[in-house]
Amino acid sequence: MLYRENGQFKTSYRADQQVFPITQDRAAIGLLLALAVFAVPMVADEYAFRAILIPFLILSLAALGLNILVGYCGQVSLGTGAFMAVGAYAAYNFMVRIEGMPLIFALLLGGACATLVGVLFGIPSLRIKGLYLAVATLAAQFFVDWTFLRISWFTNNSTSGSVSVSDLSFFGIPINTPETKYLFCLAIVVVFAIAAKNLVRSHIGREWMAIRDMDVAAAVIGIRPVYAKLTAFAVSSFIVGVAGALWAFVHLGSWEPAAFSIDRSFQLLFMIIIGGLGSIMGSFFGAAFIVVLPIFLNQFLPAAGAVVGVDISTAMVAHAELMIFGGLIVFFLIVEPHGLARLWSTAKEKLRLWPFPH
Amino acid sequence: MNTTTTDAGASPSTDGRKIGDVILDVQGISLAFGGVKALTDISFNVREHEVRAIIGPNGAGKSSMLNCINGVYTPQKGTITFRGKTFGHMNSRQVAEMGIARTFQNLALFKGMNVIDNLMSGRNLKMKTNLFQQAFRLGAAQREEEEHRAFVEHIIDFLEIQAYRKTPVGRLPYGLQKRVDLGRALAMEPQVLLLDEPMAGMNVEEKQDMCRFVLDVNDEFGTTIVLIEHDMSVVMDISDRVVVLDYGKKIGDGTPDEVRSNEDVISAYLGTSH
Amino acid sequence: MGFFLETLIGGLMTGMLYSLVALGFVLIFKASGVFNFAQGAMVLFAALAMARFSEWIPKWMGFDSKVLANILAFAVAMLLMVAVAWLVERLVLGKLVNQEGITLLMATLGITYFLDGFGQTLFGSEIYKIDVGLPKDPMFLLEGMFQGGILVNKEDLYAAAMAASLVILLSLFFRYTATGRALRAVADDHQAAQSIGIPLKRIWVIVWSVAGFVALVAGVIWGSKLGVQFSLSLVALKALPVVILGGLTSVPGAIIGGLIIGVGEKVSEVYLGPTLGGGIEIWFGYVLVLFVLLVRPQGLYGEKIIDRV
Amino acid sequence: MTAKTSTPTVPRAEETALQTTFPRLMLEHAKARPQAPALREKEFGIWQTTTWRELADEVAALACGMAEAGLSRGQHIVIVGDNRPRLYACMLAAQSLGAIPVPLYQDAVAAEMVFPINNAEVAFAVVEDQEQVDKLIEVREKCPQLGRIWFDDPRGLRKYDEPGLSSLDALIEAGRARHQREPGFFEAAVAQVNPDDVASMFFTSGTTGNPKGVVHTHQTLLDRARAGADFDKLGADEEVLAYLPPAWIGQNIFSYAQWLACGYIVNCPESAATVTIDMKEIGPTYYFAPPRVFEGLLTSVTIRMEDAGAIKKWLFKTFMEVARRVGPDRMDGKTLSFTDSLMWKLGNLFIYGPLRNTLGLSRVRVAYTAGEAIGPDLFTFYRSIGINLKQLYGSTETAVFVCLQPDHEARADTVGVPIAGVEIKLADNGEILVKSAGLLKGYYKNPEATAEVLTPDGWYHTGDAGFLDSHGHLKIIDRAKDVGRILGGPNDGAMFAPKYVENKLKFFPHIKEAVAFGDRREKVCSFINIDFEAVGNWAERRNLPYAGYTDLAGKPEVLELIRDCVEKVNADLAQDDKLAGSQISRFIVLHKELDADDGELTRTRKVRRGYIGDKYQVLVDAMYGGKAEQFIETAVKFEDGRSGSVSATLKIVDVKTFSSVKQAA
Repeated sequence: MLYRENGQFKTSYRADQQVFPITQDRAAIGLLLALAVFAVPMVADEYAFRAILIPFLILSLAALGLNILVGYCGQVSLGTGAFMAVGAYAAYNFMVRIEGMPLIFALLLGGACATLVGVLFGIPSLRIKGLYLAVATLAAQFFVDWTFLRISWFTNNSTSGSVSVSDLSFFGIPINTPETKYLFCLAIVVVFAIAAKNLVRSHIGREWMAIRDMDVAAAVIGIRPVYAKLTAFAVSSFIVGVAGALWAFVHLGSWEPAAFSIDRSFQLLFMIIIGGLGSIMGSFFGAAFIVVLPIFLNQFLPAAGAVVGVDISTAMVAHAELMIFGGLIVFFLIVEPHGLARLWSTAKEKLRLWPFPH
Repeated sequence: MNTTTTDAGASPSTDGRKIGDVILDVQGISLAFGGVKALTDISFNVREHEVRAIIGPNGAGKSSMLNCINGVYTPQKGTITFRGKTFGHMNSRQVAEMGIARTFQNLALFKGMNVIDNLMSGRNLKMKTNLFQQAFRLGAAQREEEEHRAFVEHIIDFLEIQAYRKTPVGRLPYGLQKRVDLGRALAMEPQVLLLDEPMAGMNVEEKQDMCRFVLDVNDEFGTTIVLIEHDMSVVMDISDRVVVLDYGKKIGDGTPDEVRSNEDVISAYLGTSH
Repeated sequence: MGFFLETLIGGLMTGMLYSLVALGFVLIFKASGVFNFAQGAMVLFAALAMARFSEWIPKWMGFDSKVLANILAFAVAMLLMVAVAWLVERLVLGKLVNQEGITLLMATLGITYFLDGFGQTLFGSEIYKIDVGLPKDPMFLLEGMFQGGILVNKEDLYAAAMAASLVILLSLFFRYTATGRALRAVADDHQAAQSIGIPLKRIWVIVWSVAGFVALVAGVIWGSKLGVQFSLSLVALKALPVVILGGLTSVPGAIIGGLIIGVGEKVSEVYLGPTLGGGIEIWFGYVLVLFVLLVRPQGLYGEKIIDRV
Repeated sequence: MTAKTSTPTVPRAEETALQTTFPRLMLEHAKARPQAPALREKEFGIWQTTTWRELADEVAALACGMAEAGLSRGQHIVIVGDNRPRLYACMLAAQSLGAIPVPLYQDAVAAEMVFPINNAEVAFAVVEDQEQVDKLIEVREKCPQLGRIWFDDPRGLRKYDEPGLSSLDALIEAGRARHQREPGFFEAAVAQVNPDDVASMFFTSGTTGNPKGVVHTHQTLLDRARAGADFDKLGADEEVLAYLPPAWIGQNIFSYAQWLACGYIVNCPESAATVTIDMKEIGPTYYFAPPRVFEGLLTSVTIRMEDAGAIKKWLFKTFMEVARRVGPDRMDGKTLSFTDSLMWKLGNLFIYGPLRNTLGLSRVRVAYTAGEAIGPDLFTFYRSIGINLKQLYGSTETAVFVCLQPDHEARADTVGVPIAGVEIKLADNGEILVKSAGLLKGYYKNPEATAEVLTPDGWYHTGDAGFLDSHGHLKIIDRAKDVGRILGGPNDGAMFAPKYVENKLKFFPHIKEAVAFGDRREKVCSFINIDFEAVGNWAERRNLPYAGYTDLAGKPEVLELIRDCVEKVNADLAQDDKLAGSQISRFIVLHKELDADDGELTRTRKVRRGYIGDKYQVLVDAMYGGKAEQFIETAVKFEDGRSGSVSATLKIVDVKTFSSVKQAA
């Protein structure tokens, strides 16, 4: 309906291969970014930053990473939390052990370490598939949890087992206010999102999807499963690792292994299922959805309860949350396995064809 | 790539190109799954530029034969010689690198991708840029994408599927999916093309089209073609030499006419319903 | 030596319980190709039901016979589990027929969350007791052989015994009853099973009910051991490696796997724990499985997978 | 004959500036803006652009090559194929040498090509692809002089060893060599071509007998092209989609003559299958289509809307209402009431805009329909959704542009005012006579035919009957020769305008073709072809089962549907006492679609009334014989060239007629 595509013809492959070939889409995305950078900081209050925006951004990043592995390469991982943890603790160690280590490098190095661990635990994927692999990745989860819990070297021998970082700065710009934190995360997320998009639309991305869709055929046209799968694990864990480091450094400030428990892994998995497997945008949808829903429920349920004269305890809200999540997962798997992203793109198609149905 | 072709209807496939020496030689291949014998001591060869058919009733082991040649299965016995190099077993990657491509009997397209990307994936061996370049679409990566896109577009033109370029392959009718499958193989610029029942499940027109494309490929790019069919009639028209398998054994080998008059073959075929 | 035997036996006993939960997985996977992550949630749910009803029923009906209360509670809980089985088939599996294993796995993750939430909404989220009168006092074996003998927890012994007998019962059920054979047929080939007139949907409900039963028993045992609380659902996470180790589709596999891991983690905990800083059992099973899989991708007793093209 | 009416000659601007030729224009563009795109063709997934510079070079090479091959001044060269940049280049090349390109219809069967080729002693041909090559080879023994055939797309031709057959690539190569040797040759050749030299020849598919070659000079074509361009202020930035057969002068004017006159951009679709997609991508600013194309579009719109959801349907209905009410006024530049204009703006947001976008008409500034009369509903539909659709009047012989509708003055029933450089007068039999600088030089090697249409004092007989209305707009009734008289019966001596009647019938979406009989008979009867797509959908919506065309056409429900249409037409005809006598009293819905391959239609899909009358004599007799039904068996040619026969027993339907308003009053 809003689309006016006449005259938007492409005279070069470069133009035809852009991420957003349609002018209106480019405009929309540009506008969105502008809002995120300029408008949001003006309107958002501290709570919005701490409770919604920053978690949303960081978890989007993690989901993005996981989506590359699960959604694009078809290798299910239940150990995402572990890779986040590795990113976080590695970054932490670089910070505390190396004098004057700049934040950004610490984050990237954290990601690098996560990559190593990710590839290590990805090796089984060369031999084992599907369910077996899923369980194998749990090994990463529990082993890593245990490591950071029990091996005090990683926590810099902190007695409490919890570690913390303070006075972060990005090339001299202090990152201490919610606003700066938000912008810092935003910047990183945007960069990674672009990079990820480029990867999945380049030949490596096609190799991943080929492995996902039909691994035998992929092998026959010369794709090496080893390479495809391990790169997927590497890229995925790198992004997830950086996200983990951000989560710890920027969002939490001080944390312990529980912050990256198996529940986190599941949460991220849900994000990409609800958001959309094999879709960059879906990762953001999913994250937004799962970050906002609990907050919404916490506000809404008690209110609703009050209306019908039942007082609803926080515990009940928590349980309701579990049930709703569970229900939604099943719902999406049955009704729209490609998640919100697919709904979005169908809606978009409809708009382009409007007023025609098809 | 040069997209000029000849019309199969107008001229038999043999003129215009000359059949060369043996390019692929299969010796004493035996394959078994657990106890089940799929292939027993199969030997035959393929000459450069020829159209070589492997026929036989369903379950005769045709597909298994193909899977041995392109490294999906590892035969227990026997060797495969390609361009003078002899292998007991190769992995699919090596086979692909040596220039052997194939299509699949029951479609093995990448459902999640559109036609262009399916064909592009056939170019992966030729794409060289590294992760980093791709992540940031640095000049090289961008250029690579464009070059290979151009190549792929020629195949799209050759197979006359312009109208479906950006359609997810899942949404295409069966006949077109088969074409895309062929296209993906062509994108590899193969020297030998293995076709696993390219006409299976097609209606008459689709079969004719497919025949034309197969012959065009063989004719235009001099691609050697090994194709499996259980539908005799099709094979006899388009192939130069035919191997006949039955229950994993070779029961005939020769020109279509020789094979047609071969007692075992006849009985094998009368024995099965077609 | 005595001490080692103690740990060994302790291990075997926990192992037996693992096998019990693992059995739940295997049953469902065989029959419906679903890797039922929700098994743990079912254990928790069943245990909660058992615990609460055994409190409530006497109150409602005004008697105080513990045994009767337990029996009734068990019956009610069992009914609940059947209901759950039926709903799962109706609302989830029935709608996901012929989907990939991974999708089904994720679906059961959804079910897990739902059951956890639902169970705690119905029955509350404190710690509850189940008392089926398992003796808590320890006993000593082979006092003649070792001085001081081997200390064994009676409760564990009974528990293990129950588990073992259940395991045997189920394998018999599979081998000798019509339903059992039907289940096996379904496991081997859905289409075929359907074509020879086996009603898939009913089979699935049955299997899930059986799994529910197993969960209930496991819940009762673990519950009476550790008390019924949310953490109970984590038993599933313990059983996962067992299943994989055993090879997903094999009942004996589940049992052997359970014993191996049970023993393995106890022994390693006791002998390596101190040096590594303890808590090894959290990951022992998984890491073990990881290595086994590298050698046998299909697990100890699973069938070999061949890709056909 | 004496002139009834006559419009004064409008003095024309830049008379002298027009003294040029196509090749010269091309060179001017190439000099003035070498990098500007001249042509685009969608190939290999993107719009491959040819700039004026590149075009000029290619033409130079081609011209030199053709000269090498012996093509010389005054010779003819046939061009057969779809709209392809290189074929356009070939026309320019030929014209640069003073030779005459003769475009032929690419969908014509081989036999149809024999006459033109021999008639113009054609020795050279440029064709698009294997399909056309095969046809020419087929006709070769009938046309021995056809020495050289060049093809654009080599696919499938590699192994042909036909004497004189070679690819355009080869030709260009040869040409480049020649160009190297004699750099001056090309410019010199171009310089020698005069505006009054013959530029092209178009064979008109006459409704009877052999086609006639209409001879046009650079001057005639360019004069009209420019006049048309001035009238609608076409500039160099127009985008045009070339999708109609180049052999048809309409297409030739819009994507060749005016292209060079204005220097705008012509875009060639990727393939017939992708035209709609390509149209949507390009979004032409200057669009031309015969009514049947607009009709097709509208039908597809209605059909696609059928499956739309309730809300969309409602929006569509409501806003199309609004459009019908206020759209035309808006287009005619009248000021709308505030609410009306607001409603229209809303509609534009929700329906019209998106509709234009999906049809690929968002950017259209000027759209023409011509070739045949357009239905009022059809015409208003497009104008009401904000597309500046206008009618034009003209023919091959007049180089198209005779009358055009000025913006804001478009009517469905007139064809506009005579444009610059056109004089019009009416003969006493009502035939329209035209004089303009764009008239044909004559029919090739056919003086008597020429004499029939061209008077010594330079008036051209259009063969159309009509008159100028009070606003000075020309109104066409029918072909002059077809205008007949009713003989006997109540309306004895009344005027019978079959085409007028047929068109009124065809304006109904359910009726595809109609053939009316009645000249020198006591009443009017008619054959009708249903529109399979439209009626088929109509039937499905009433879940009325049918097995194929013939069955559907025979359904009583369908006959009822058609009867209603016919009655409406009668009621309408009764309004005009001149035409009241042409009301239809009986009709037959034919069992097969009238088809060009069966010779029932011309290549431009005009009905061959005479031929049909003979072919279906039995039916005609049955209708006038007062029978209730009639059995018939007809031979048909199928798409794939096989031939078979269809037979059916056709009901003859009687229709109510109305007494003329005048008589009633």
